Amino acid sequence: MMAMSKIVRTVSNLLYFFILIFGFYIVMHGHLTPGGGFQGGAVLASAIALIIVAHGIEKAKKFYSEFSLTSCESLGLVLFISLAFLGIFMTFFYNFLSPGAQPAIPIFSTEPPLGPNLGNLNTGGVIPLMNIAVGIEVIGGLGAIVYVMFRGGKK
Amino acid sequence: MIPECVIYLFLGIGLFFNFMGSIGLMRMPDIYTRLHAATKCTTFGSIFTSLAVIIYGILWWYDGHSSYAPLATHTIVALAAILVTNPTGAHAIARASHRAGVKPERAVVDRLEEVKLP
Amino acid sequence: MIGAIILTSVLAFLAWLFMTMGSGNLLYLWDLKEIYAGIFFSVVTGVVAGRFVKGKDWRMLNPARWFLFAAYLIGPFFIAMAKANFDVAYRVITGKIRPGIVRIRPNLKTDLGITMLANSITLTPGTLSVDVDENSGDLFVHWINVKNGAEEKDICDYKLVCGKFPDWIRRIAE
Amino acid sequence: MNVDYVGIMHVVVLLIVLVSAYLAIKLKNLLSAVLALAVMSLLLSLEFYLLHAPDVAIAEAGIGAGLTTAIYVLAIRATRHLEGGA
Amino acid sequence: MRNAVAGVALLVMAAFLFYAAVEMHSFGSPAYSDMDDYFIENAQKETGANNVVTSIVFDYRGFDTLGEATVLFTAVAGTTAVFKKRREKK
Amino acid sequence: MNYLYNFPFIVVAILIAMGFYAMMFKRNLIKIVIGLNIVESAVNLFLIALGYRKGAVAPIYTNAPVAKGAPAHSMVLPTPQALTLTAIVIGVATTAMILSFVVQIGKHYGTIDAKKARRLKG
Amino acid sequence: MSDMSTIFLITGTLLLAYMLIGLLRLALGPTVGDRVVALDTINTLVVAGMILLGAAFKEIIYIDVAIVYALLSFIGTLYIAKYMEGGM
Repeated sequence: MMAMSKIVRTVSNLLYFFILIFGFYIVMHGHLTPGGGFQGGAVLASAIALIIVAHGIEKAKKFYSEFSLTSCESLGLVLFISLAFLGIFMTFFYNFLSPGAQPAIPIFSTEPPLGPNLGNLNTGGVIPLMNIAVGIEVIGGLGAIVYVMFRGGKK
Repeated sequence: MIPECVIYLFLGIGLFFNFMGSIGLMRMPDIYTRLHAATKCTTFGSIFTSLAVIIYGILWWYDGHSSYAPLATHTIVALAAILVTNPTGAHAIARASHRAGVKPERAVVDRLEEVKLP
Repeated sequence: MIGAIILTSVLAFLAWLFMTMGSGNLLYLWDLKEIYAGIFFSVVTGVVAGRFVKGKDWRMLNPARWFLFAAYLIGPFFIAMAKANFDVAYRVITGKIRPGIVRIRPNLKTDLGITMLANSITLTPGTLSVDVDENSGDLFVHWINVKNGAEEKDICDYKLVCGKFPDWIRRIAE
Repeated sequence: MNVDYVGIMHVVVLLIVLVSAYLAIKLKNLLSAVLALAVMSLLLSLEFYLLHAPDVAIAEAGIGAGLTTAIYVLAIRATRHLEGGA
Repeated sequence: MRNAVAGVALLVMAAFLFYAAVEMHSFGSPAYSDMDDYFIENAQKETGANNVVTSIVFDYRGFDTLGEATVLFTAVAGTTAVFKKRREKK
Repeated sequence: MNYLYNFPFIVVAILIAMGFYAMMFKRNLIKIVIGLNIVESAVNLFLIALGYRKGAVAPIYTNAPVAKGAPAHSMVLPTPQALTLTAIVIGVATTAMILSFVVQIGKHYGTIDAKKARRLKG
Repeated sequence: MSDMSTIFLITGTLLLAYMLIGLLRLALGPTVGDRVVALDTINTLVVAGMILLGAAFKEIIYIDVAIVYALLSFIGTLYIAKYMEGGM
């Protein structure tokens, strides 16, 4: 399995960390700007696909394994379900951190003002945490798809 | 007044070069020359249209809307992404089609044909 | 290894700061929560992506090189790019071409230098980098209008093809 | 003069979507069909953008730009030597 | 023969689709939107998220998202199972 | 009368018809998957176009230029967007699964022509 | 700052019209490489158009879509290029 040319590899190494930090930006700001766990996870999985195609599967095997990607996926799903279970004293999927929740927990529960506000990361109750959980799941899932198809489909 | 004229000028330049890129995509004879036209002209035109938006955003920011700063900064990020990825993509396509056996049309010299690279 | 992780983290944190500019009141630009989140995710990015940055790239942290790079982008590169576009527009309209693939030897050592040169060549007058020899660093350039006499030599003089770019890039990246 | 530019954009974008979907079905070469599908996804994302759905536009962009093309190309690679493959 | 029947079926389906599309309520003015108006007015107060779409995905309709996450998990599990690496003999 | 009258819905109808044509009459299995993908995209477009409101903005309060009183009727409907959002990610995963089945069919039968693979049993 | 949405909208519409030319090359192109070039051109035009539309709608948060496209369209191009050169 050949790697691509030197120019492509260098640009991929440069772009890799930028795509990662941009994906984290999309996941973290999911409740403020367009984005969220699904979109950010897709962007991060594309970063994995970029490394696999630029360096070839032989080198990418050192950095990712099928086990790590699929366990990432399982971890995300488990986190998501347990976040849903944490609100079980009211109902399943109860947003127990939100501004209107009854036993008020003063973290993540600022009520955002109407109008332009970009920096209020600590709003939204459990929504940012669920974004992160779903993001982990989507990274693992889509990354595992590309990894496995790249490794196995050769003939 | 002057900034608006600059914005109009930049939009005009961007439109002209994007048009040239699209026309070159149709008129040129083979894939390498098409890559010349498409990559250079569309990148240059997009730089100018993005510069117009950046100037617009900075003026808006300067007018006191501090939370409108991302219009300029995010456009700069998109512009940097275009500037890095476009020529690299063109290089990848050119290399792949040379390896796939597409000869440059009307070529006077082809040194790459003589040295077989791995 | 540790150095590469720290370098990547710092770069990622700068990118994060640039993207979240205008979100709060710290220095009129940033919000404190954004900075905490940025530090956390920069460290994660550094741990994940650190091994793809080579150790030699430390030299790019020198600010003098950044200023040189900015000067290069605004000065000769932009002028050459403008010229390139008028050149291509002329050739699109008239259809006058004399293409060929020539070999040049810029004598650049680092990967970053070769990459910058290849991308500059792609965006400037009448040239498109097609392939690169991994061992010697030679570039194969598709030239839309081969000058008379340039096609006979085995290795073409790089001054004909891309002007003074290799000298600039040697100063920036090596 | 009061022209509805956004309406014109809707019409042009949807026309390009139609033509590229037609090409994706019509082209014999499977790789070309995948390229046409990528163009369709790209213009569909622009259409979502025009319909004020930036969330969906980002999802379509992130999926359609890289991953869908990658998966199709990998599947074509695995079946190209077969009869009926491209 | 089979192709002809299938073609006629396709044409009939396309005609019905076209008729339905023409007879739809006009583009740009949705007919019933009570639930969405409720979400738009109250989402920011109740959940504290600025993005209404995200608050619907993760709060009001969390069960849907749970189901979709499970479908995603199953699809990935299916793909990895199909391409499972065969154990090589040592 | 708006000249844009229901044009997106008509496009959706044509796209669905084209996708079904590819699924019914093409013989290559990958072409069939492409047809399925087109139908899926058309349904996504239909849902989003259904929730569009003329002259409205996206349902995001960050930077939304709405008056404090009644922001409803000035934002597009959010629920179809929320449905479509997850459907897109699910769509790529299921497409990958179908394509992996196609690859397995090719390995097993030695062809990815639908008719021949149907004839060769076993 | 006067309202400049209209000029941005006009520019975006013209960029869309250029996309039709790229589409013609996508339909005609004799080899796969020509079609990839057309895809690349349409990509760049769409990114430029998205930036212009974000300025025209005065929705700064829309620019994120353009960044995602500018970053990720490269990956699809790389996959197709790698398949074309026979390295896979």
